[in-house]
Amino acid sequence: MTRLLFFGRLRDVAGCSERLVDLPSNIGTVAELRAWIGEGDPNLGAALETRGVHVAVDQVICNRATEAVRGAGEIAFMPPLSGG
Amino acid sequence: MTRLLFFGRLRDVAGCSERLVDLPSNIGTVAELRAWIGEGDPNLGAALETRGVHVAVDQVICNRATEAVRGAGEIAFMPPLSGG
Amino acid sequence: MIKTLVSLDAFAPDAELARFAAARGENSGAAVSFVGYCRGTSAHGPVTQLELEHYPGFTEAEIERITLDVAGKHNVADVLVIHRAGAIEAGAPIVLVAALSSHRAAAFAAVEEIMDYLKTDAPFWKREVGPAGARWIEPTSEDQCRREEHNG
Amino acid sequence: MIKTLVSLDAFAPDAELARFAAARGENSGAAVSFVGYCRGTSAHGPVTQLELEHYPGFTEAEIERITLDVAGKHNVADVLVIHRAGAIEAGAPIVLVAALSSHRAAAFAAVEEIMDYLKTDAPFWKREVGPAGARWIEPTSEDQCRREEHNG
Repeated sequence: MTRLLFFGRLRDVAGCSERLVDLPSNIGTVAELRAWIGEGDPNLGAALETRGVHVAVDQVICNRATEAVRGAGEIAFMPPLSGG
Repeated sequence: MTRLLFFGRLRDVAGCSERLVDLPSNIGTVAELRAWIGEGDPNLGAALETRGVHVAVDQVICNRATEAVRGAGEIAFMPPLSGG
Repeated sequence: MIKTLVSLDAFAPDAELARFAAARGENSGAAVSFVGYCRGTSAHGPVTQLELEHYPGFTEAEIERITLDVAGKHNVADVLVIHRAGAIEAGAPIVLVAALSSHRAAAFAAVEEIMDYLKTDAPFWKREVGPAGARWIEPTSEDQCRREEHNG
Repeated sequence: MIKTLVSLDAFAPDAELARFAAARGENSGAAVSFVGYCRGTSAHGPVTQLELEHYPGFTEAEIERITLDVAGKHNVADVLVIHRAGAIEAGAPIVLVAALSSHRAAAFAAVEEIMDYLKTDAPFWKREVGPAGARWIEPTSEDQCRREEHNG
């Protein structure tokens, strides 16, 4: 199982801060994960594509859409950081 | 009567922090005052001539040796400021 | 000692600062501190409360990493960072950054750099709540450009 | 409020700072403070005590004048300056400078400039007392040059 985390306004779009999912075996990269989420929830899929949204896989920032998500325990979607 | 004040190492040289004096009527400038003090106390006179010693007449800094001291209530001799 | 903390509870900057300074070494002649408070108004009007969301684990690790970097760069041995998360009332402290050093320039530089980081690049998502409702605050495009330059 | 004070008695920076910050306006989001402590060693060896002589009336007026200048220049409404004079034990606070502002850059700049002034150009005469005796500390010729440039 993989925990998907949504922060800031992405949490509002997702309607929750966290989803527990079983990633299909054909989802290997950040881009594939975003597309898969967008199939089930087009609004959220579009929000995740917004410029400035960062992805962290197991708490490590992954800036390329081709980075691997397979086997991750926790994948976070983060809108632009607002600072404290 | 005029109060002469000595600060920092000038106080050590003067042997006191303050002297109450009656300025002779022929002492009109900072330079004349220093010379007059030096007559009675050559060590102190020399110390007052040291580079960086400032004079304040009634709490106003007087940087020129020709500035007037006549009628002053308080004349302070200050070695270079060390800061806090 | 480097100590960084993200706190969901209110904290008292005075007491924290007193405790931090009390532990100073005898050659730590300079203590610099910054406290940031939640302001009662913003560019968008009155603010009754600020909600700061953080990513537990990740946010703490990022703040600690930056703090260690900055402390090392300026050779400052003692730094304290406390940052609130959660719902913060107007007027309440949001952040405390303090540094002890033998030289004041290093202590000032460390606190200022950590604050620059915390105010713009730390992993928080900020929502202002006012009489007119709540809104997420995202960086301006100016902030965005500056950040990309830094990282570039 | 601008408050400046030369104190012959010991003071508690934490308590003073708490009182100062408690009186902040609702838009004073940034509080910067500096505390300088008497160090236990100097370039000349161990220091047990520092004696800071000041010129009563003159020293206070100079510190107030510079503080008002700096506060005005950076548009900082609230500044607190407390400076010890007299005999100060190693480890005791010598100086506290604090500023409240709506913008942190202004508060940092004000505190740093006031400290630069106090550390080099304020009317104090400093004597270090250690096991080997006492010595007056006068500015180095480097300080002197820098100061003459400023005034020139």
